[in-house]
Amino acid sequence: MDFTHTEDRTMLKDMVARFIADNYPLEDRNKAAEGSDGFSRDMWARFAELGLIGALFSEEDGGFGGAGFDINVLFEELGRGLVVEPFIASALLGGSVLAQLGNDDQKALITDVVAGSTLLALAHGEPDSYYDLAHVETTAMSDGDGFVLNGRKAVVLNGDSADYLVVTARAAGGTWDEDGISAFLVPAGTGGVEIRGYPTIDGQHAAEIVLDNVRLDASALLGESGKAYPAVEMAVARANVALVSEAIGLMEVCRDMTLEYLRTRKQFGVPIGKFQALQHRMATVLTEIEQARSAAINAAGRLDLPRAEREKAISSAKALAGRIGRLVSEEAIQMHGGIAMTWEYGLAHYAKRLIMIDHQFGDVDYHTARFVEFSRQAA
Amino acid sequence: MDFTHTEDRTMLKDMVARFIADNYPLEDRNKAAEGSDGFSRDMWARFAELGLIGALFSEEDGGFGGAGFDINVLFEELGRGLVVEPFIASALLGGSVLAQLGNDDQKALITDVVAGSTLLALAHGEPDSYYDLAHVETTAMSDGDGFVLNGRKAVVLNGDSADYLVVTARAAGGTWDEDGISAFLVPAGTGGVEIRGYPTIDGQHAAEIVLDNVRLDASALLGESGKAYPAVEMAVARANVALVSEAIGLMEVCRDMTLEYLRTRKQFGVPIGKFQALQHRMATVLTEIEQARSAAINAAGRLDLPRAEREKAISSAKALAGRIGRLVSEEAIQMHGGIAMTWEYGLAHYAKRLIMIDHQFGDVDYHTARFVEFSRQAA
Amino acid sequence: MDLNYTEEELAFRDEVRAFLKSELPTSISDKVKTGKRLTKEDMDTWHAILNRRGWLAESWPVEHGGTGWNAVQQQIFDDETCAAGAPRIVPFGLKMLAPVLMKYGSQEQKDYYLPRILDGSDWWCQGYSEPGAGSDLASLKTKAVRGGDHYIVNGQKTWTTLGQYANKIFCLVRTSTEGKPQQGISFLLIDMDTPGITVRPIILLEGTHEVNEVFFDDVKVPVENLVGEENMGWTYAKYLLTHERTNIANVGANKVSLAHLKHIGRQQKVRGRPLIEDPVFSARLAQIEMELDAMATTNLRLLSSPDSVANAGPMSSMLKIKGTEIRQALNDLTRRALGPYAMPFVSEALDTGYNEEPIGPGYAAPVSQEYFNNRKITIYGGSNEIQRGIITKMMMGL
Amino acid sequence: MDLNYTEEELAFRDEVRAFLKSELPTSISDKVKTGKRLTKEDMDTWHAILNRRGWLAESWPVEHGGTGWNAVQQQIFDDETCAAGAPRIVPFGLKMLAPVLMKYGSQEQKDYYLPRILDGSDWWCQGYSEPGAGSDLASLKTKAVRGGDHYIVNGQKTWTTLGQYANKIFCLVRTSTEGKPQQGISFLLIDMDTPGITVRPIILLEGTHEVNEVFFDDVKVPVENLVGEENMGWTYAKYLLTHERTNIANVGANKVSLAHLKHIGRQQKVRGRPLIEDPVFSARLAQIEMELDAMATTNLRLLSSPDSVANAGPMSSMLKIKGTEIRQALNDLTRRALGPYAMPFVSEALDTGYNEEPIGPGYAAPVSQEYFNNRKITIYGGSNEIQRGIITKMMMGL
Repeated sequence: MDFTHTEDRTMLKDMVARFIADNYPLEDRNKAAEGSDGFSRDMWARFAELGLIGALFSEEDGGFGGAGFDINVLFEELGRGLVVEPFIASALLGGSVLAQLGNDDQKALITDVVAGSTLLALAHGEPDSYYDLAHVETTAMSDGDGFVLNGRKAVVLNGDSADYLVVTARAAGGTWDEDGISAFLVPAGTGGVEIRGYPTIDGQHAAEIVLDNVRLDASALLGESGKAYPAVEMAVARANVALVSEAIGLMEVCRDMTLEYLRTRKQFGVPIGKFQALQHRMATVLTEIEQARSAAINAAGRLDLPRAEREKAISSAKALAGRIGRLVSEEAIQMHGGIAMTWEYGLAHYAKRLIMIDHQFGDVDYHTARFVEFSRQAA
Repeated sequence: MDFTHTEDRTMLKDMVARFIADNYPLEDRNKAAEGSDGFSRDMWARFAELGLIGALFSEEDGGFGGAGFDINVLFEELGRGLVVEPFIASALLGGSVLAQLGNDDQKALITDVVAGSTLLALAHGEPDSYYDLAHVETTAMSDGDGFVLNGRKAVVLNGDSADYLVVTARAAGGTWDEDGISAFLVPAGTGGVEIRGYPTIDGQHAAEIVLDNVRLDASALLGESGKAYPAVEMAVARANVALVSEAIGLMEVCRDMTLEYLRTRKQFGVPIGKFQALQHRMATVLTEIEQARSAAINAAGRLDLPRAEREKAISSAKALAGRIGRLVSEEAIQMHGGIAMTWEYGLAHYAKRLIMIDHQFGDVDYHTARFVEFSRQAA
Repeated sequence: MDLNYTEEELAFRDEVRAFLKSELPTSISDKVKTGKRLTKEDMDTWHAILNRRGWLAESWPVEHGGTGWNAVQQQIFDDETCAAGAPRIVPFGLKMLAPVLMKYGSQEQKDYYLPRILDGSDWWCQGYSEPGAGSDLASLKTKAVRGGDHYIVNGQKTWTTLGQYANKIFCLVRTSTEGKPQQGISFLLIDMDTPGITVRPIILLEGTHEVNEVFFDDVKVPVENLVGEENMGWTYAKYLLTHERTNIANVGANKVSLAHLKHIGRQQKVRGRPLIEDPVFSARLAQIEMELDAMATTNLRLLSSPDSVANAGPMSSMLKIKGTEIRQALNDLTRRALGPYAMPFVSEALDTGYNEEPIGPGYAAPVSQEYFNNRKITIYGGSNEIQRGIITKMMMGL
Repeated sequence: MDLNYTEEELAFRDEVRAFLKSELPTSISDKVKTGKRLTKEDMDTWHAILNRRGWLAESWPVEHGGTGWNAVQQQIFDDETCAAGAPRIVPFGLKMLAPVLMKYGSQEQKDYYLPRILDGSDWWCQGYSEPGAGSDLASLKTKAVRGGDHYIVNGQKTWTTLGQYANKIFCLVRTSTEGKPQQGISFLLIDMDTPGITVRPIILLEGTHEVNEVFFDDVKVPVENLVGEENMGWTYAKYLLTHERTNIANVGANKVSLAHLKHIGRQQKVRGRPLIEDPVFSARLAQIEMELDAMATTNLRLLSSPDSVANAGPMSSMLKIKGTEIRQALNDLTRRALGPYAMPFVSEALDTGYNEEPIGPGYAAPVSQEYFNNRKITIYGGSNEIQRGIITKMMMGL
């Protein structure tokens, strides 16, 4: 066991932290979030130049990182910066599925993804799937050499700006079967693909996607027909490591803003940080953040273990991030009082993102139940 | 709607409060609890004289009360006094089943129960029944004119001092069926009845009872064969009104002792009640006690409504009493610090009883699930 | 004690229901039920309808045009109006200023202002908080200096809810700096049209305009607009804070919110089964319902209690805490019930006249913004921390 | 970062397991596993076995006879000893007095006392708390007055755990009343056999004798028993409080407690099915397990951190809080898992030699008393309130 980061990761962390501190003020972030893509393409290009997208892919896939702790280190800093660029959608969701399932021709695209010139998104969740990863009703029917896709995809992260969609569809099996799910690489402009983008409350973008008799060549299929589920689950596991790590960064900002406010804001003639009730609640907040951080480390460090151990760690981290993210954001707002309720003050943007992380790939209760399920499998 | 007590009940309340304040010091209570019966027979006779047992029976059954609010008012005061005498076992559990199911001959016994000269207990729960009221494995086989009982009864409140046991046993149906349960009036000395009494951690007494080929006359059957469940459920509902009301009294004592301690105990040169963290937690305790009180009122006031409405109110009150009882006792101990951990200081005896109420007839989670079940029935 | 409605109470409930059925415009109640934003006209319309029926001022005494209802009737009215989707009545004039005027105002002030509150001539807003004085109201700095027959007011108020619609504001202002900070505060009524007043919107975290800053720059206020005595404003403000007990727990609104959550729980599916059948979700829902049921009784106990004045302070603080905590628990669980569809936020979808297909289920659009917006309820009106302080201080005598 | 054990760590674990298998008497581990009370002999026996193997002083430096283990090794040892049912080592000499002596004691004190701690010649108890000074240690009143080559000690200590077995006590005493209350405290080592010392049992809420009051009536203590400098005792006591980080979270014990709860959850049946399959129960259990898993990593992070001294204060306070809260949550859920069988309490059933049939399942007897007894863990060793104060003060710089 070893609880220190490698020198490379420490350097990555410092570099990202410095870049964001110097180039990513909250006002610019909010402006980008309100733009038509929901992020800044210019900033995305700069992130790519810095190698941050490549840090999320392994060397054999054309990157120079890609391990759990690479995700962990990078996303803590992205969280501190409240970064809206599509790291998760393009590199971790779309990119991970592509890297796992794609043949050499298909994987050639990763070079452009790492360069930032091509954007991916994973069109997997559906209107009725809630958080259930195996729930796929969209169908993929064989049609000569190719396929025809029909169905709907819901809340597809950055689905409105992707050049390619990685689309899952059922080739066989029942609605909730893990087996029988296929994945396809679909250019966004393909006929029959209707994409309706919209903002989310935390300043991201997502899309509802209708697939209406979408005809695809055989070359669109990623991996074996009906065997895509494990790759999707792994991609989501990686995205969850990113989300829980991002949550740590967000919590740290909420914590620091609140500590600063408690130190400086006066009420009844003294800094409100002198009030013991607030002190004790703040101590709880600080303690819980360390719990969330440890759970994120566990998830990052267990990403390569066998499935049940990996997924237990993922669910544990996501459940804790959900519970503690809510605690931290609600307490930060409450201890600030009214000022935290305003758009201008800034804290709320972190709080909104922190709360919404609970809605990506499963909330506290979902992951608690999932932890129980995998505990049984592991036992 | 009316939220004031009748004059009669206000008088009852005052009278009991005064009697207990004058005659029921904690040391005597603890001494009685450590005695062989787990209570004082002398005190029981005095309670009977005061009419307190009769207050728990309706006029037609030989008492002069028996409504939900009679139970509510009386048990709040019994709770404040940490009274260990067998009101619940004899009057509310055994007594209620007897009053509901007994024929005139059988019900004649109630006069002695009200007079305090005869003690009843309800032998219903079993080693594997957890809190499930319909779980009865003990069997009642017809045997000529009479019956033969076989089985085990668990944690029978005051089962070791009862003159008569009201015993439930299955005449028909499967282990968890409400239908098919019979009730019998069994003198404690009946052959084949083996009673092992023991103390409980909160100073009560209970017993494990083995029924080994217990032969009973036809006259022992209470009501119709296999139809006792509704009467048991009602008796337990009444006992639960008593328990949640007793819990209010217990909480009030914990509250008062803690408020007094916060006012007088000094740390760092000031009364610890000046520490805001403790103030805010105490405010939560006080607020929650009012919630528990309201839930107890709702349970008492809805005791005569149709089953689903009655049981929802009972489960709601019991769940709240469980949750809040734990909060109050744990916070009272924590805010006191070490002194509360001692036998001598007294608080712990209230806390122990308050926590153990959660183990009588269902804890927070059991009653929450039960509330959901009856909500579905009511919908 | 009797928890059942009497015949008279049932008859009253029927009367309220009939009134709502015939008088509450569905154009308004539809908006309320679907979480859309109300316009000023919507609010004015409903105010006028209630006033016409004489049911606007439920907690006022009859002599001032109030209903004279007892606690149970008020709760019935609250339950029924909430369930029917009636808008919340804007409380600043009716429930906050009016009780102060009735107790401390001059006869002229009562005669002039109370009818104007009822008939909607005046839309009042509240000028208590300042940037440096939120929960710590006593440290307020907005100054009123007496000069002949008027005061000159300078300073800034903030968190002025719906101030953009108001033509009047009641303010706490500092008229003296001597003594304790609580002394030297006065209670002034100010016309929003007076020269020197500027209203600036504060945009809240979900992007809405609901509260404002109000700036006072040499604003001239006639001395007859002083309520009660000079430097006694703290007493009047505190009277309101500890004695305004009508529906502080928002029982009716909480009941509707619970019913709505149950509706959503029945619609949302998890692996093909209604979410409401999930044991953990149903347990969470039941916990809130049990708390709410208890709180409703606590509320009626308080309002019916003959010795209520003695208990008003701590008990109404308890109800404020519990009512807001229950509401936030409902908002949180509702948000969570939506799963991924809690994320989309098309703000225009909440405005009158938006006709596009909703993103996800029709009930999804307002849920997350309500969750975030309602973080305010434990902050304003005396934060829950302030309420906890009141409770312990009164109960412990420290 | 690497969360996997190295080959060396795995080999060490095997070594510990083999040692426990051959050396830990089952007569002792059976008692620990079934929650029975240990005798003084049991504790002495295990102490001696560990000392013989050189594994008693895991956190001591090698030069004093410690193991020199790193953080991971200490955690492995903790996990394995707990899992095997080894008794907790009485910490007062080994973990509390020894670090103070090593840092502040004279060479003579180190040479004399440290070996006696290892070989069991001395059983130390702690004389910190007083009736008027619990969490507020600085207000202690027990006085030591210098007279020639000795101090005369008068006063009273309380909450002296296992004082009935001790032959030595280390005490904080007041040697001066000048300056702040923290000044003027000294750290004294006292022989329990000295005339004038009386030990009186305090019976705890479940009826057990575990702590004591210790009275000092003109007790003569040689000046060479003073640790460090006179009036500097507060510094030494604080050093201990904020720097004693070994296993403050009790990770190993918590893991065993969790495993035991799971075992009970599989045995207990609800409507014929194991309780552990109930969705609400299993969710509660999972929540605790997830917290514990995170805390175990927090613990190793702290112990492995090179800048650990800077973080020791707040981080070890966090671990104290979390470790005790997790333990209490386990105790609570275990109690609840028993249903009605949480009530019976036959105290004798926990003593060596009780042979009657248990009431209810065999694992039931100690559960409720452990729940009540462990209310103490958030009170003693610096209450969790004190820990929260430390955390915010250090993090906020206020």
